[in-house]
Amino acid sequence: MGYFLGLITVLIALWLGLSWDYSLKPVIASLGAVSIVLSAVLAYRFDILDREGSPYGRLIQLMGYWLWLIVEIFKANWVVIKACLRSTLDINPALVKVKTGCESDLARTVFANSITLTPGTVSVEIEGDKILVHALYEEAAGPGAFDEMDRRSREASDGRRKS
Amino acid sequence: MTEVMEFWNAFRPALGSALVLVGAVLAVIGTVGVLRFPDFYTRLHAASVTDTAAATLAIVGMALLAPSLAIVVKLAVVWLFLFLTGPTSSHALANAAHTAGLQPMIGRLGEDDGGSQ
Amino acid sequence: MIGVAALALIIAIALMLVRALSGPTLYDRVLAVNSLGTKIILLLGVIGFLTGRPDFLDISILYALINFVATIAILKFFRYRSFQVSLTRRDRGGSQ
Amino acid sequence: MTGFEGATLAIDLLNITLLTILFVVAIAIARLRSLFAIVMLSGIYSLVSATWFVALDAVDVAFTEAAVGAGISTALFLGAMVLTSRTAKAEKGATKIVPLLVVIATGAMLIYATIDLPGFGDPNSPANTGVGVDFLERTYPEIAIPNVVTAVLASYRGFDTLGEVGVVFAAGLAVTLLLGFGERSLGATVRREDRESTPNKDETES
Repeated sequence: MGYFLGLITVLIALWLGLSWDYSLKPVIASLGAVSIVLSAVLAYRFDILDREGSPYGRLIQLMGYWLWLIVEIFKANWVVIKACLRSTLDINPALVKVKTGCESDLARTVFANSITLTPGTVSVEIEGDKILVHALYEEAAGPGAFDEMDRRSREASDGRRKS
Repeated sequence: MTEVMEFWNAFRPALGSALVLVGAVLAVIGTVGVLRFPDFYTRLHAASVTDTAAATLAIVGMALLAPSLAIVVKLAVVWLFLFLTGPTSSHALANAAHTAGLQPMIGRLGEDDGGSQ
Repeated sequence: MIGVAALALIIAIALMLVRALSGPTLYDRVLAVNSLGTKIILLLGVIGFLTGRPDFLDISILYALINFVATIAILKFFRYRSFQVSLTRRDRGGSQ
Repeated sequence: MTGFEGATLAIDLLNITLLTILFVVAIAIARLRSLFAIVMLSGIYSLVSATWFVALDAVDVAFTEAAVGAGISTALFLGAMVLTSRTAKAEKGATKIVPLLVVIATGAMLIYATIDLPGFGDPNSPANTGVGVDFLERTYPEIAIPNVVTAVLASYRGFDTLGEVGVVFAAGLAVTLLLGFGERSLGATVRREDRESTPNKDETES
């Protein structure tokens, strides 16, 4: 029920933000209400109203993680931009297996997506708790390179109780 | 306080345009990388420059140029969609290529072949 | 300045088109289409500001969604020949 | 209208570049033989033309083009590709020349027709002096929907639109039935997957 309420709140916020219509004229407001209810009912029928489909309970922690991630993304971007602009091609691609301490699917998804979002590393395949990562520079994906990201994504999406 | 606001309002369009321009230039750089890099997986890295830094800078710049809050909200929604869907499609691409048996080039590359082959 | 940004974006689009035209493997082409989509999303926003009517951002939002769905649909299709199969492995049931 | 200095020049350059890109993509589509590349390029084509429509202020057309052209039709083309082969056969002789002549003749006629058109955004053109002004003035008080095109389509000629939607729905249904996105193809996929785990024929194309 909490997930359902979270989804409804976010849908209402999204509708208001996109239409920017607070006058609540009957025609437009009823169309909005119908679309919100329809989306929520569809989400319920698709059976995706769970911790992953509506992870708004941990919104604040995920936001904090996201801020940290953006800084990391810009640092990694600089490396890739330099690699793009160097006059002679100088890259050192590698395939690395990274072990993650994340246990829930949500935390693993956050971790793998963070790897992909950082330029220079792409998560290629996930098997159990191992993630196959393709990296533009082998040094950038060495042992321990993802430890902090792993820890932070685990704490953001699962809390400290599992660590 | 009012001087700060006045300065900010005078400075805002210039800063916004500059950020949009930087974002666009980063998009060009990422594309150059996509053209130069030797195999599919490395090209994926170059393309993600556009998806992350260029998109963020350009959208922040446009938000600074925006005349009303409604547009800032729409820009934020675009940014959120890009950041939620971008890694998923990159991963799906890499995963599909890897499953189909496309082997990445491993080891130090460069010196001899500089162009996109 | 923002006009220059629009032109830079369209140069990026034109260059990416080269990759879409020449890309040796199928995945290069899909990557080119996806990345081109991101640039066009940005370009649509910039055009909106250039013409002084940034309400056109709705198209950017629409395209951000369509770009994602189309990429996933194409990849799914090339793996399974159907749109109705889940992209995840079937032998490993995810822990809920 | 224009928000920034130099915007008209930038938009002119933008229009020219977008049209050039469209031209290049169209030529490439005509020249390529690999059907998958053609499907990808036609997606790019409709995407770029949607951008061009935005630059021309035709936002609703751009909406339709982005949704239908880049989204649905790419999926439908891919579905149709499964039923046929991967590469197109090369045409020979007369079949190469005749379509080119037809296209050139049609294009010449269209260009000839544009000479009669009023200027872009001309306030004295028939479209802007007749019933259009009336709609622009009356729509918002009567229906309270800010977008005039939406109001006309969904309210003033609502039954017409209903009929169109019915036709489109029937067409979509027919295409789905013909291509068999449903149980049939799913069953075939599952059977095929039992035999071989990964498809390996498709990772490279000519």
